[in-house]
Amino acid sequence: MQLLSINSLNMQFGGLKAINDLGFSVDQGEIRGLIGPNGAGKTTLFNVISGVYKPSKGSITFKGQEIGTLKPHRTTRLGIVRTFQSITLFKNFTVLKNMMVGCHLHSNYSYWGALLNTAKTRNSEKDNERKAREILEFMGLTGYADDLAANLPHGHQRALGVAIAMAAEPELLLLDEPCTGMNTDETEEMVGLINKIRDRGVTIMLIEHDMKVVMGICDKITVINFGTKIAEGTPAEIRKDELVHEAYLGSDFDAA
Amino acid sequence: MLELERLTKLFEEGKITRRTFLSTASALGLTAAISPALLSKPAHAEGKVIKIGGAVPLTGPVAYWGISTMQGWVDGAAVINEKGGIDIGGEKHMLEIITYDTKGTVADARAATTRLVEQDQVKYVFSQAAASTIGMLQITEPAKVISVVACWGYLKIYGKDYPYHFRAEMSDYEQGYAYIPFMQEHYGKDKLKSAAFIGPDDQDGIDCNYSYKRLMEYYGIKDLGVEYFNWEDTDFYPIVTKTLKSNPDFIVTSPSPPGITASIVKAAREMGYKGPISSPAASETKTILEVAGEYAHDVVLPVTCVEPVTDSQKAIKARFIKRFGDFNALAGNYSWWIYGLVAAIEKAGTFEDTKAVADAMATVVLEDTYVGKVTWEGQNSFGIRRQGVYDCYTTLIENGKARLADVRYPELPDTY
Amino acid sequence: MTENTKVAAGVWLIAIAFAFLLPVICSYDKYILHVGITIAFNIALATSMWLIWTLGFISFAHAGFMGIGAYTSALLFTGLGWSLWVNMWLAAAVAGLMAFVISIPLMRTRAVYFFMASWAVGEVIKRVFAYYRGIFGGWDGIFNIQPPKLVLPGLNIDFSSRVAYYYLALVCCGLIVYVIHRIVRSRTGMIYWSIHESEILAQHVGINVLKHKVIAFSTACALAGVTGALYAHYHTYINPKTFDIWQSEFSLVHIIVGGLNTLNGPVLGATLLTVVDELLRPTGWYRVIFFGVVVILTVLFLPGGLETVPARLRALVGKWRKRSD
Amino acid sequence: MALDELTQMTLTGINLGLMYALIAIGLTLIFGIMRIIQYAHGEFYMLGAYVLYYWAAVLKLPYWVGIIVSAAVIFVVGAALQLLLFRPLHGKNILYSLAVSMGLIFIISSGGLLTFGTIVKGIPSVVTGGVMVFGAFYTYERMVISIVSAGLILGLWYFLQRTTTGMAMRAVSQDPEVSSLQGINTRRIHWIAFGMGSAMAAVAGCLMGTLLSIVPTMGFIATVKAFMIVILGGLGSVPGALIGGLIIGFIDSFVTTLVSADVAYIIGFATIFVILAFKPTGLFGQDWD
Repeated sequence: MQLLSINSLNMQFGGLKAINDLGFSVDQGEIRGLIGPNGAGKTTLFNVISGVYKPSKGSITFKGQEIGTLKPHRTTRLGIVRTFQSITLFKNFTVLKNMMVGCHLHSNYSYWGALLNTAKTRNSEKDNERKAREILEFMGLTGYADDLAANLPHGHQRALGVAIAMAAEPELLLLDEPCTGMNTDETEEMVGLINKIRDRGVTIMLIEHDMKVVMGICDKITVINFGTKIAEGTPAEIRKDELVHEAYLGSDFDAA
Repeated sequence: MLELERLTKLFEEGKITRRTFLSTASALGLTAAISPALLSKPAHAEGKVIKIGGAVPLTGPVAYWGISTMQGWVDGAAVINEKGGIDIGGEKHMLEIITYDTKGTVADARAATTRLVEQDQVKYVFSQAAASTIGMLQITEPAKVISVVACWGYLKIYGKDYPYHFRAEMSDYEQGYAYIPFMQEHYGKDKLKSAAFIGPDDQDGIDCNYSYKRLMEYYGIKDLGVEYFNWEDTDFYPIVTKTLKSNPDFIVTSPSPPGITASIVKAAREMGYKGPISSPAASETKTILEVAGEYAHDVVLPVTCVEPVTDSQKAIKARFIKRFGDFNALAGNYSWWIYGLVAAIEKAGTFEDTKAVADAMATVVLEDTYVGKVTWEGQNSFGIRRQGVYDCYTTLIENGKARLADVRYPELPDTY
Repeated sequence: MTENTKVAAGVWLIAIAFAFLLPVICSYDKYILHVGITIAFNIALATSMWLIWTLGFISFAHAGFMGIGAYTSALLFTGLGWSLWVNMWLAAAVAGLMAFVISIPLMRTRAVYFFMASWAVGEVIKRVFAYYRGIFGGWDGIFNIQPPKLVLPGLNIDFSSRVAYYYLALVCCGLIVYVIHRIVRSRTGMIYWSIHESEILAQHVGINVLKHKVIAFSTACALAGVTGALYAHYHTYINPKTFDIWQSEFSLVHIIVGGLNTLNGPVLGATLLTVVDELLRPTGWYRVIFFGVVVILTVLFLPGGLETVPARLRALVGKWRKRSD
Repeated sequence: MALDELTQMTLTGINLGLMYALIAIGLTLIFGIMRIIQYAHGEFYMLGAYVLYYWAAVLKLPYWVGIIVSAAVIFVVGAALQLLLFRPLHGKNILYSLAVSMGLIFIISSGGLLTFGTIVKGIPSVVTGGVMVFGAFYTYERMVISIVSAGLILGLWYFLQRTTTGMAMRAVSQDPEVSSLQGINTRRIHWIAFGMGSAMAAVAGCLMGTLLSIVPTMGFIATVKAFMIVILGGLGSVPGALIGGLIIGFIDSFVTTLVSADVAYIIGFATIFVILAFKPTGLFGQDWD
């Protein structure tokens, strides 16, 4: 079943075409890799899907609903949650609090309730904390719950970024280079986590430069260059694709 | 430039850490900033002391006026104390001046006055400018404290209900009865048939325009309207262009400080305007001559006595320069206030009964002050003789030179 | 409750008790009560400004909204004779509503641009009061805004008495601080700070940032409006200059010197600086220079403001102990 | 509307606009490169005018040399303040730099009133006379001031486009991280830019001070104008500051002459508000956090 489908999408900044007539779709439950050389338009695509930018032309549908014009908080509400290429956390919050902000979306909350601290609010707060701890447990971060996010080691900060996204209960999780700057062990852990997340029934779209990771966990890979799709297929198919090799000029691609 | 590079380098190499440099500098600065606060407490004189409080703007845009006001009181008190103080019923009393800053705002004036009246227990206060006066009157009148101020506005609001309130400085209105007759004599009545007004866009400008309109009506001069400028205005070309469209015979600008008066004069002359321009609030010639240069011509400055003529004026100027380092005509204009109050206290024979002092005040006449003869007038206008009226020294600037052109006591109408 | 919050609560209790006993302690000295009232106004203004800061920005229009509250209350009193008891709420409503309307275009701007746009809003508010003489009295302002009276069976308080107004200001200021405390401690406060920390991440976990910004801004401005109403009925006279950019700037100084991270900061800053300002009143220009020096020193050497002093001292003592061991 | 009046308004507008632009360009330069709000910018405008006053009116030294001296002195003062006060705040929330510059306003303007006195002063003009242009009198003084302002703006533009330091400045303004990776000494660029921006304000202060009069409180008004212009044109944009300056100059000139000063002020702010509502980063500004 198609979860997300992108049709003849265009994104233009001034004279620059960052995304040019792009189209593909993602099925429910898969891990989809999104690769391409630097500046190919991958992160821009995430920005358009999650609602940071409004597309210049074309459509994006999620579960059959057009989401091209929605703002980030609306797409998140629908179930599309993303992470960021550079580590983006609530750095001066504790890890637990980071998670609680993440959980906020799907908990009971009203301004007046919060102000008056009603019984309902207190219950909701308890639920929220429980949920937050659950996800921390799931992500293997329980031991850090009371630490400041800024004080975590790099790998755990990345993991926390994903954990916050998980707290918002995504159906489609967009991961923007989750393994950047990680050592081999950390990368392995992250790959394990991504698989675990998929097992929970979350569909994943993944931008990643580490070809080992991409080839290892993706069900299907979409390759884009200059904002256009140049290839799509299983990792094995992509490995053989002429166009892809050309685009990468044989660089890091062969290493995988 | 090289020095700077070197300094930078020292910083960057950590030879001078910014922290040490800054902390030393700031410690010095802080000490310098606070020490005058601690040292400025006046030594208490022996014997009985009458405290007089000032709630004047010492900071903010009207500080110039506030400081000039304060100087008159400080100087006067010193002179009187040197002579042994004032005599009340055979007993000598010393004067002590306490001054607080109002920043020229209403709320601060209220705080300063409350402190004077409640904590320092003063019975007499002085103030300067409309905002400080308004803040002050809410405290002084209920407490029966006499206030002597320079304030030209809010005439309708503070009427008979404010019996302890005295306005020592002549406003535009009283001055008009001296300088307009002078101008009519000097330039000829036929040459001054119409006038236009330029003033700041605030309450002071509006009040002065009100005075101006009443004067024009009294003298039968056609009023061609008013233009208000913003204190934020930097160039007066637009305002002056607009004023000149109506072709006035002369222009009144008030209350415009010297710099703005000069800019208006310069702009008007550059555009070819030939008539006289009077500025009742400037009270200063140096800036006008500096800024307007050759364009400074036919500028009429009432109540401006820059160069003393009489002996007592010369003495005041010399004293001020010795005491404060400088002297301006404005401070001269304000220098008689304390003598007016002291005369009233001596006349009343008490300083505790402010009602008696207020009654005595209205009858005080001073003969030889910096502004010549001083009386209190305004029985019909205010219900009490509240307004100080004195000889108006009018300075005239012609061809880039200033001279004292006229001295006369305002020819007030009977209804005043 | 940790040790620190216990200490903080203790300090707060002592401070509140002191504030309530102040009239007796100072034996009803009117000047000290006046300073007390001024402190209450400054605290209310600084804390409500700080509420906006919890979302990561500072509004220079804050004193302008205080002005809107003050003028609303003043005009209702002079025009219709309504007393402060009613006007206070209407002042909050009008200030909040104006803030709501203005915030919709205003919130499109971010960071520095927001700051500057709010500054323009503040100037325009002041100018509008000055320009429409017929309604707002122009630069002349509005006179004779009387303090209210409270007539209940068996109780008759005239708030033109300084002590009575002191308690009124104290209670209202206390309520404003308490409301802000509640907001900040609740989920709402957490969301606000999360926007402060990272607006983009907050958006992507489904928080409607614009909505929260608008609500927080309007709430803070409504509280400033109440402060304005109290100000007007205390001073009995208001004019546009009272609510200009400098008023906002002084509140900002209070916050920065007091501390930006918790509600203690603005309360501490507003209290201490108001007292210091009063002490320096006889010194003229040095008073302003002192303010400048204090602000710069705080920013450079005490980032986080006075509220961080206890923690710093503790750290220092700890270090010293370690060395002496 | 008569031709002479139109000419008068246009000339005044250009004159004011260029002078405003000169103040604002300094501010926008500082912002673009350091990303701080220099709220005390106008104080350098005031200090610059006083340096010229003491040079030309008190010491009676040559006027034009005085302007250069004033620019040099304020350059040093600005650069020193940057090194001492603003450098430690680099990269922190803009609120801190705002607070420091607010502190500077308090200190410099009050210190100015203590040192220079509260009395308004004037710098004697060196250029007198004028010509009639389409029925409007145009003084040589204003002409010279306009030419000098325009010349300085052009000079700055040339400096930014053609010299190594200038190009480094533009690089830092566009992307501080990348440019520091490319070997540009951003710290050096910071103090140079701060000094230059302040020096430009100082020159504007000299010119305006000669045309009008000087008083220690004049700085804040310049800050107000410069801020209006910089928001209008977009922070960090030099052409934006020039165009913004001319817009505000023309509003001041035309609206004040035809309607009133009040309305000019309100229209000025309303214009800013409307532009920001539709283009939240000003006319030519980039988006920054």
